[in-house]
Amino acid sequence: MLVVEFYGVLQQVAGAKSLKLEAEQASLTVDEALELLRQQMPGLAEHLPRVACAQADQLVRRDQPLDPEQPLVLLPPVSGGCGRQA
Amino acid sequence: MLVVEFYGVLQQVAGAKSLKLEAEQASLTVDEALELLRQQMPGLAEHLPRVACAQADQLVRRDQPLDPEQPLVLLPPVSGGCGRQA
Amino acid sequence: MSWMTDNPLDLDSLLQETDDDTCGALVVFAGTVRNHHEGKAVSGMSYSAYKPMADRVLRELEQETLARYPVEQCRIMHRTGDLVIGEASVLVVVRSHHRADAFDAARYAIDTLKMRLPVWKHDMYTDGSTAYQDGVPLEDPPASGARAKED
Amino acid sequence: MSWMTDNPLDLDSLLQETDDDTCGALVVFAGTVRNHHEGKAVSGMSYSAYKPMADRVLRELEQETLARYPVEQCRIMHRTGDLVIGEASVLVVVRSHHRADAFDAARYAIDTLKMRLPVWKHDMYTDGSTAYQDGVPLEDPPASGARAKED
Repeated sequence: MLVVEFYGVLQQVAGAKSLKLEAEQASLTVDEALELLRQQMPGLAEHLPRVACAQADQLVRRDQPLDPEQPLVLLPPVSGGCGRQA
Repeated sequence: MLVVEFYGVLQQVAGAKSLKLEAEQASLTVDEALELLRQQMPGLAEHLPRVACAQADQLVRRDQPLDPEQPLVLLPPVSGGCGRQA
Repeated sequence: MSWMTDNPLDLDSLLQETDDDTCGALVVFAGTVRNHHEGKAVSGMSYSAYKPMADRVLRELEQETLARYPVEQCRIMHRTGDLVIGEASVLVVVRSHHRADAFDAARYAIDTLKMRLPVWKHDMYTDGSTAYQDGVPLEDPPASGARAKED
Repeated sequence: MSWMTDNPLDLDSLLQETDDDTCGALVVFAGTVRNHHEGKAVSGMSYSAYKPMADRVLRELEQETLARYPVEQCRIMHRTGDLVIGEASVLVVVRSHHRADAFDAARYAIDTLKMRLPVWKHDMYTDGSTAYQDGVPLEDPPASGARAKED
């Protein structure tokens, strides 16, 4: 089981701040976890190509194995600072 | 008679904030006034090529006639803002 | 030191933190909430963040800015929570010996922040509607063993 | 509004003066007194000005900056009198819609100020000596009838 956390617009799309992903394998790569997530929540599919993934304070690549003890954090395109151009 | 005012390092060089220039003509150009000043205070001579001249709130060119009612203001190279490069 | 905060940003305290008698130049950049976005009247804005990573990104961006530019001080703070029009969402403070460096460094810091900081803006419009602003996809980290490209 | 002042510069009041809900970007430049100059330890600094012209130069430089760059607000103030280490001698405040414009405009304002403002700096060194800093000769106004070159 893996906890997936949503940020930004993904919270709106998912209708939740997090969910639990049931996985048969003990350890998943990011890609494998996202594929399970897509099956469980098809509404997220269109967002996933532009989403970055993190565990703890670090980004993780799609081909990296996940630490099953830590939430997988899904980060949509960022809009910090001020206006898009300001 | 024309009042000449000094600013910045010129006050140090002239040892005064202003002086009165005795002129035979009623009206002088800036160049003519500076020539009289050079004769009266030779120590200023080396500074004059890099000095700008003003009357009231405007710079005046060397070939312009002076308003005898207003002081001729001598402005050495400026160093506002902060350090030379800061 | 803090980087992400729910409290109003306090420029005076950042100026005190970065006080440096060797510096003759100070540049501050602030991003503030505007009253409009793409033609719609905005009543306020809510910023959310993935804080564990956001704190690290800002701390490292300060260090990177100090390393890339000849500047002596660099502090960056970003606000989260609900902001009203005119409030600052981000502050960048840079101090240097020469003013051109402070301008360059502050610009680098804010430009880079917008590409790296996991923060999301939720516009609240005067008509009652709300919308997440789209943004910049975060770049994947380099493959392990590979080094980040320096540009 | 004032431009040249004998009193400590007050950033907060300039921020209030330039408050503008349409602007998302704020850039502040401050020049501050450093503790050294060309290898000598500085104890303080004294700025003198030819005030009638200096006020006009800053007022016009604000207007010129607003005309040359797409920025909404520009205020410039310069201090005169005796300053201690760390005090601000000059403040430039610019607000705009887009941050790049605010950076460009603030830089233009301070770069141009240093060429045009009739102000002189008198260094006071810790060894008790003092010296006027050399500077930039003011440019003559264009001949009457000729127009100032626009670049």
